[in-house]
Amino acid sequence: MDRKDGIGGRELTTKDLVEMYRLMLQSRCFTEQVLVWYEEGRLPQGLHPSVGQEAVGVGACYGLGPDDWVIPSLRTAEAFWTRGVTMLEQLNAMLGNAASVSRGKETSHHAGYPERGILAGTGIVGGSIPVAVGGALALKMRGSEGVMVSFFGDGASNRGDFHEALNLAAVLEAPVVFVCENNLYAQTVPAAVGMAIEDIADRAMGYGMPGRVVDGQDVVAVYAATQGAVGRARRGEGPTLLECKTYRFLPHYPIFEEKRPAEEIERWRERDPIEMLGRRLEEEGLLDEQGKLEMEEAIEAELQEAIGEAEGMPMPDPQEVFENVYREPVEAMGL
Amino acid sequence: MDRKDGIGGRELTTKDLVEMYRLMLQSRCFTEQVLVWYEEGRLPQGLHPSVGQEAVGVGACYGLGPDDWVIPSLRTAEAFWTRGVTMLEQLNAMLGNAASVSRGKETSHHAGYPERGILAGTGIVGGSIPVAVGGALALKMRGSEGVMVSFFGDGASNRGDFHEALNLAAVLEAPVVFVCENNLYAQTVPAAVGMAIEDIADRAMGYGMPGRVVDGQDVVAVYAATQGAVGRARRGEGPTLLECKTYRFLPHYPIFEEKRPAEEIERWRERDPIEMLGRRLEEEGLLDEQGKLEMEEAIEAELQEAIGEAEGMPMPDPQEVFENVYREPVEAMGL
Amino acid sequence: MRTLRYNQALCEALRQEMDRDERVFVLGEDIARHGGVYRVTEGLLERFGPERVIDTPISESGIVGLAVGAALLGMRPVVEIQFMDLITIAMDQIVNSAAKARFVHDGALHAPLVVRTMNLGKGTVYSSQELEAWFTHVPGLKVVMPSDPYDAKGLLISAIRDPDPVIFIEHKALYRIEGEVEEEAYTVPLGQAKLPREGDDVTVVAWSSMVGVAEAAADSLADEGIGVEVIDPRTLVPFDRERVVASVCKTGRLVIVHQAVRRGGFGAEVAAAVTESEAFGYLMAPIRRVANPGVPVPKSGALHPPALPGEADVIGAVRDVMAYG
Amino acid sequence: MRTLRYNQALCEALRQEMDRDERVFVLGEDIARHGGVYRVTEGLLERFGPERVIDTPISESGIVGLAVGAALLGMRPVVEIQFMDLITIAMDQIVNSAAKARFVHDGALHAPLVVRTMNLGKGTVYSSQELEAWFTHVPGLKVVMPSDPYDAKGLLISAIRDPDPVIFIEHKALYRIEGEVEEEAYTVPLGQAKLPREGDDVTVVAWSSMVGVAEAAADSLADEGIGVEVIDPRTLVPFDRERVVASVCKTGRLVIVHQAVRRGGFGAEVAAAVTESEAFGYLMAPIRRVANPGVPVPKSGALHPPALPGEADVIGAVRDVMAYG
Ligand SMILES: Cc1ncc(C[n+]2csc(CCOP(=O)(O)OP(=O)(O)O)c2C)c(N)n1
Ligand SMILES: Cc1ncc(C[n+]2csc(CCOP(=O)(O)OP(=O)(O)O)c2C)c(N)n1
Ligand SMILES: [Mg+2]
Ligand SMILES: [Mg+2]
Repeated sequence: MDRKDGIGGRELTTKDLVEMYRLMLQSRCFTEQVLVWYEEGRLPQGLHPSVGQEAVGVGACYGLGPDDWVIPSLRTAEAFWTRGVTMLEQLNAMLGNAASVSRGKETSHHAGYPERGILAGTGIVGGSIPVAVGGALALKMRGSEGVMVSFFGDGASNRGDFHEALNLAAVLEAPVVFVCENNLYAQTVPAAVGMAIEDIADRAMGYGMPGRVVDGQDVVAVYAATQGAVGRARRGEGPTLLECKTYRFLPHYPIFEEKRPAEEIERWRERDPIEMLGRRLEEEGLLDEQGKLEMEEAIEAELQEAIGEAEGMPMPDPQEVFENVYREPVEAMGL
Repeated sequence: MDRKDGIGGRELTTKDLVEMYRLMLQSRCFTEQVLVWYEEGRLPQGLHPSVGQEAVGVGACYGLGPDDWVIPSLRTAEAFWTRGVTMLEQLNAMLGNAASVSRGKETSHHAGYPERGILAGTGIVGGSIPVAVGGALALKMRGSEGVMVSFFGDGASNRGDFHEALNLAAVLEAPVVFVCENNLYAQTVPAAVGMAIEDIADRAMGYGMPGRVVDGQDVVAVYAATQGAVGRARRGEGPTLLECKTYRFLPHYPIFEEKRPAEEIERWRERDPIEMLGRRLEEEGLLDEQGKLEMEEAIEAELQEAIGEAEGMPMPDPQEVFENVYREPVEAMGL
Repeated sequence: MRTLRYNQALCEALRQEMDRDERVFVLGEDIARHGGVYRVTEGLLERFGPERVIDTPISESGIVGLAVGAALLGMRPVVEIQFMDLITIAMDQIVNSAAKARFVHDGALHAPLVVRTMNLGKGTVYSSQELEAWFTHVPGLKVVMPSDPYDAKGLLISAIRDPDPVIFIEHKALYRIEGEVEEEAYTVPLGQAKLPREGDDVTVVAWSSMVGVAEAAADSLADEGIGVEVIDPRTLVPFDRERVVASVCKTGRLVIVHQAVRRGGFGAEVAAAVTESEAFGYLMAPIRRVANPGVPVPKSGALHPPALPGEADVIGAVRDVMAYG
Repeated sequence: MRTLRYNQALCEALRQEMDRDERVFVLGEDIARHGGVYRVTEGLLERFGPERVIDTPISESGIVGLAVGAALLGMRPVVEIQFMDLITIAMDQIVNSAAKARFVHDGALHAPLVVRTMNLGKGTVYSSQELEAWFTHVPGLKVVMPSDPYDAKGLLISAIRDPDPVIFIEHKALYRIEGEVEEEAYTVPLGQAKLPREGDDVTVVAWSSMVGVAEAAADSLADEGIGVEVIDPRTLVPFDRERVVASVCKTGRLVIVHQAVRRGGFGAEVAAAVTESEAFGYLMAPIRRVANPGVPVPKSGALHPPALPGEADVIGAVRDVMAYG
């Protein structure tokens, strides 16, 4: 049910709210633990922490169906969890072992899980926005009911590909929802240095599509806004740009020094999306302190088991690097 | 003197209006004659006729000073005339003779005349918009009062470079004026097929700069709007996007079949920029039929003389192709 | 067999593949209403409608990216990039989104798209660059360069049916040439060279618009008693290395001809591959490349002779390698 | 002389040139506040202020285009593109706006900009591509690839002072290596190779991060009694052809080493140029290339050995060419 103001989706049940809370919590636990393991040298790489931004990916993906597709940004870990990817799978991808979805060819944040409607994004910020439009067009051409959700950051919205993709989506009426995770920084460059506007949603007008500013810390608001846009897209009414205002509580990547104003970080930490939903669940008597603790313990248990299993996996055979460059083996190329 | 509404520039005198008329007329005569010569095989190439759009280039360049720079689009022949380039010079460029500004290396619509503040645009539609921003930034850094004017079409505004350039100009407060010649078509593709919006000026909002729709058939309106924007830029108030609504009366290039609706062409022909100014000049008693005729004759005479002179010029020495690839001769590159 | 022009042969390939497989669609600038600047998509809009024949805005990067997404989700897009110089805008989408899709998804997905583009040969400085070498350097891409109408049709059909991204490079100088073309749909396999001339003295490897130039040179040289074997690889990736190596083992002399700039051109790869191969021991003369000597292609025809390789250059190079030693 | 790390040497070059010439300015992503991901621009913001040290939005095409415009109107911009794979976005501006500016203006204007970028070697699939070959194929561009701190500083100063557009390619694997670097500003001329090892048996041409690998291989091979001459061309355009040809005339054997993909790599050009040269008559064995065998660089270290060339591969290739015939 979508209202005129772009708010949509079915009414969320208690179970839904608790599950959204769990997904965000899992994301937080996973990230924090991975960063420790990375520090300890137990993982060959870190990740781009989404701590603070969990509501965006969870809210936007919750309520998507099996025919829908997403392309996560480098930071949308939540898209994976919400689409059903397990922590074990992502740990396998980070370790690059033989059990990982790409058998070691690429890492977790560029992983694709086609059977769960996840396309891998490339490492080129903004580059997957036109790809998402093409995916949406294919869904439309094939007569699928599916919708594509494209995630990217504020920084990506300054790329030419953002412009070309949104314009193409509008003229082709592609069933795509653009979810901009505006966390106010592109690596170390403040959004205010990278653009002379406040709201990226304002760019939508230049393409002839609706643009909406969404509270990216409120998972229910993100859910409702995305569902509204998904509904429009499914009905053939074209694309929407959603700008989710959010903030990452940690630096861009572990090696980056924190230079953002402490008080800015503090201010945003007061709007921790997990705590915000947690408070509501508690107030409404849906999940108490004890319930949360048990949930966290369950996640931690799964995580510890997963790392053990992931580390126990064999590594891929080095010769596999020659597979899936082309359909044919590399030697068949002659040179 | 610039008014708040973006209308600016000094009051135009009779002499100015007559000169603007003459520049537009010269452009028309030149283009029509060149197309005939091209048909006859007398010129090795045609041009992208600006017939119908003359008010844009003339209005925008008229009133620019010696420190100002422009980058014409492939169709802004008027920028050359208004900045003082002669018909002989452009014919030399079209013939690729030894007297041409690039000694045969490139043709007229990609010609640069640095001493008259004209940078050559590349053949990549939209590619010179960021270059213009960089030029503007250089002017600012060097402490010049100069302003850069960047011309491009409606089609170019769908390129990623348009987006990146306008955004960069806004954040860097570069003294640049973007003049979009919206002639409703990109080659054969209607603007309405290429974008889902009516006014390209609306895109300005996404960058945090003013955007204005201008009557591109009214040379005085274009002059005033550009001067307003130039004034802003000169005062350090940053860039402006002007969208001049216009129309080309002829196909994109001689080889293209005319498939646009006849009645659309007819409708726009009623707003011929030369006739519009001509009527005003006549009504105000500034230039009569006789005066116009004499003007046209003078242009034709200059043109006929120019082609003779241009055709009499020697061709460049073929070995010159190795010059100005680098500062050093090509052989110095070793390979 | 009836004859068709190169552009008509391409158009027929598109039409027949679109008839056969409804996943195939075409998109690009001026390809629908106008039928393509070189008429390769003529009549397709009328036959297949605007959903499958799409005029796009000027957004080269965007439309290639879009085609990749559509290909990943089951379609078979054929994009037109109006000329090679414009592909410089779309390199990220080609190199990162298209070429690596199969690899990062470890084969669970792949990107069967075709990017059609054309080398114009002589245009302005900005429309004459021949950049095939770039694509050969990128694992994951196949590179096809037909030199006549028959191959144009058969290779385009192969490219469309190929499960990997293919850069399909046409040539303006070839659009009007005529040749025999079968009416039925047929494929010319990727990776098989052809030998339009056989000979024992010198191997000349040439592709695209240079094949005809090499043939003409071979014919002139035959009169001098020099037997030139002309090899047209037809596809640069995959490359029919065996055929070239075998020929050089026979002739002991190799001249490579392309219109692209010599430095860093694909001719260097051919020369290097031969030098690395068993043909090394048979080489009787230095390998020679006939190519653009390292300048932008100028607009003025007066400046063309040193910039653009022609028949005389090929003849000169063949004579040189014959005279060596 | 004091020692500096490669990235510090680069930083010093920028600082000294910005002190010397106020037309020089730097721009790129994360270069001002953060001092660059690899700290090459560290401290510049504090010294020169935000007008000359500019953090830009993520707009690779836009910022290179902007730098071209600024260069044409008298400035000396140094742009940073955070890693080579991203330059795929900026190819139009590099190839069309920058490389051809001098030509189309017939020298009345020129575009003295430097595009600094880095090959990362091993990152993800999307951050490990080494694409120097593309730029060598484009007339108008110079291509510089320093392999140690001394050259890094001297070549960057030369690049900044050079009147033509320069693609300046650093390497992640080199940023932390230390070496002696003069305190004063100095230039290392473009186009002059150096010979970190001399030897009579085999010539090994290697650049950037592969120079150290080649040196290590040479040292091991010396123990076997094989004299390897290692040549580091330092700049690919201009290229010190004479030095390489002279060496091959002496040794009769050539191995070329680069981390980029073999097919279409610049190694092919080196091989072809030598085969075309007077060195042809001296060649005693096929030329060998040690390079990526044609795969995207995978993320998992387990898959690296066949993908990334190393010392053992160089040693193997040298032994092969020694054993030939
Ligand atoms: C086109 C491109 N430029 C630069 C980079 C290097 N880089 C990686 S992440 C990043 C910042 C992205 O910012 P944003 O889009 O806001 O996403 P966020 O990291 O904030 O989630 C940059 C500059 C890149 N990967 N791609
Ligand atoms: C990036 C790019 N794509 C395509 C072309 C081929 N082309 C040349 S002019 C043109 C149309 C340009 O339309 P517009 O920007 O509206 O300018 P107009 O010709 O209408 O003045 C096209 C598609 C090109 N030169 N550059
Ligand atoms: Mg961000
Ligand atoms: Mg137009």
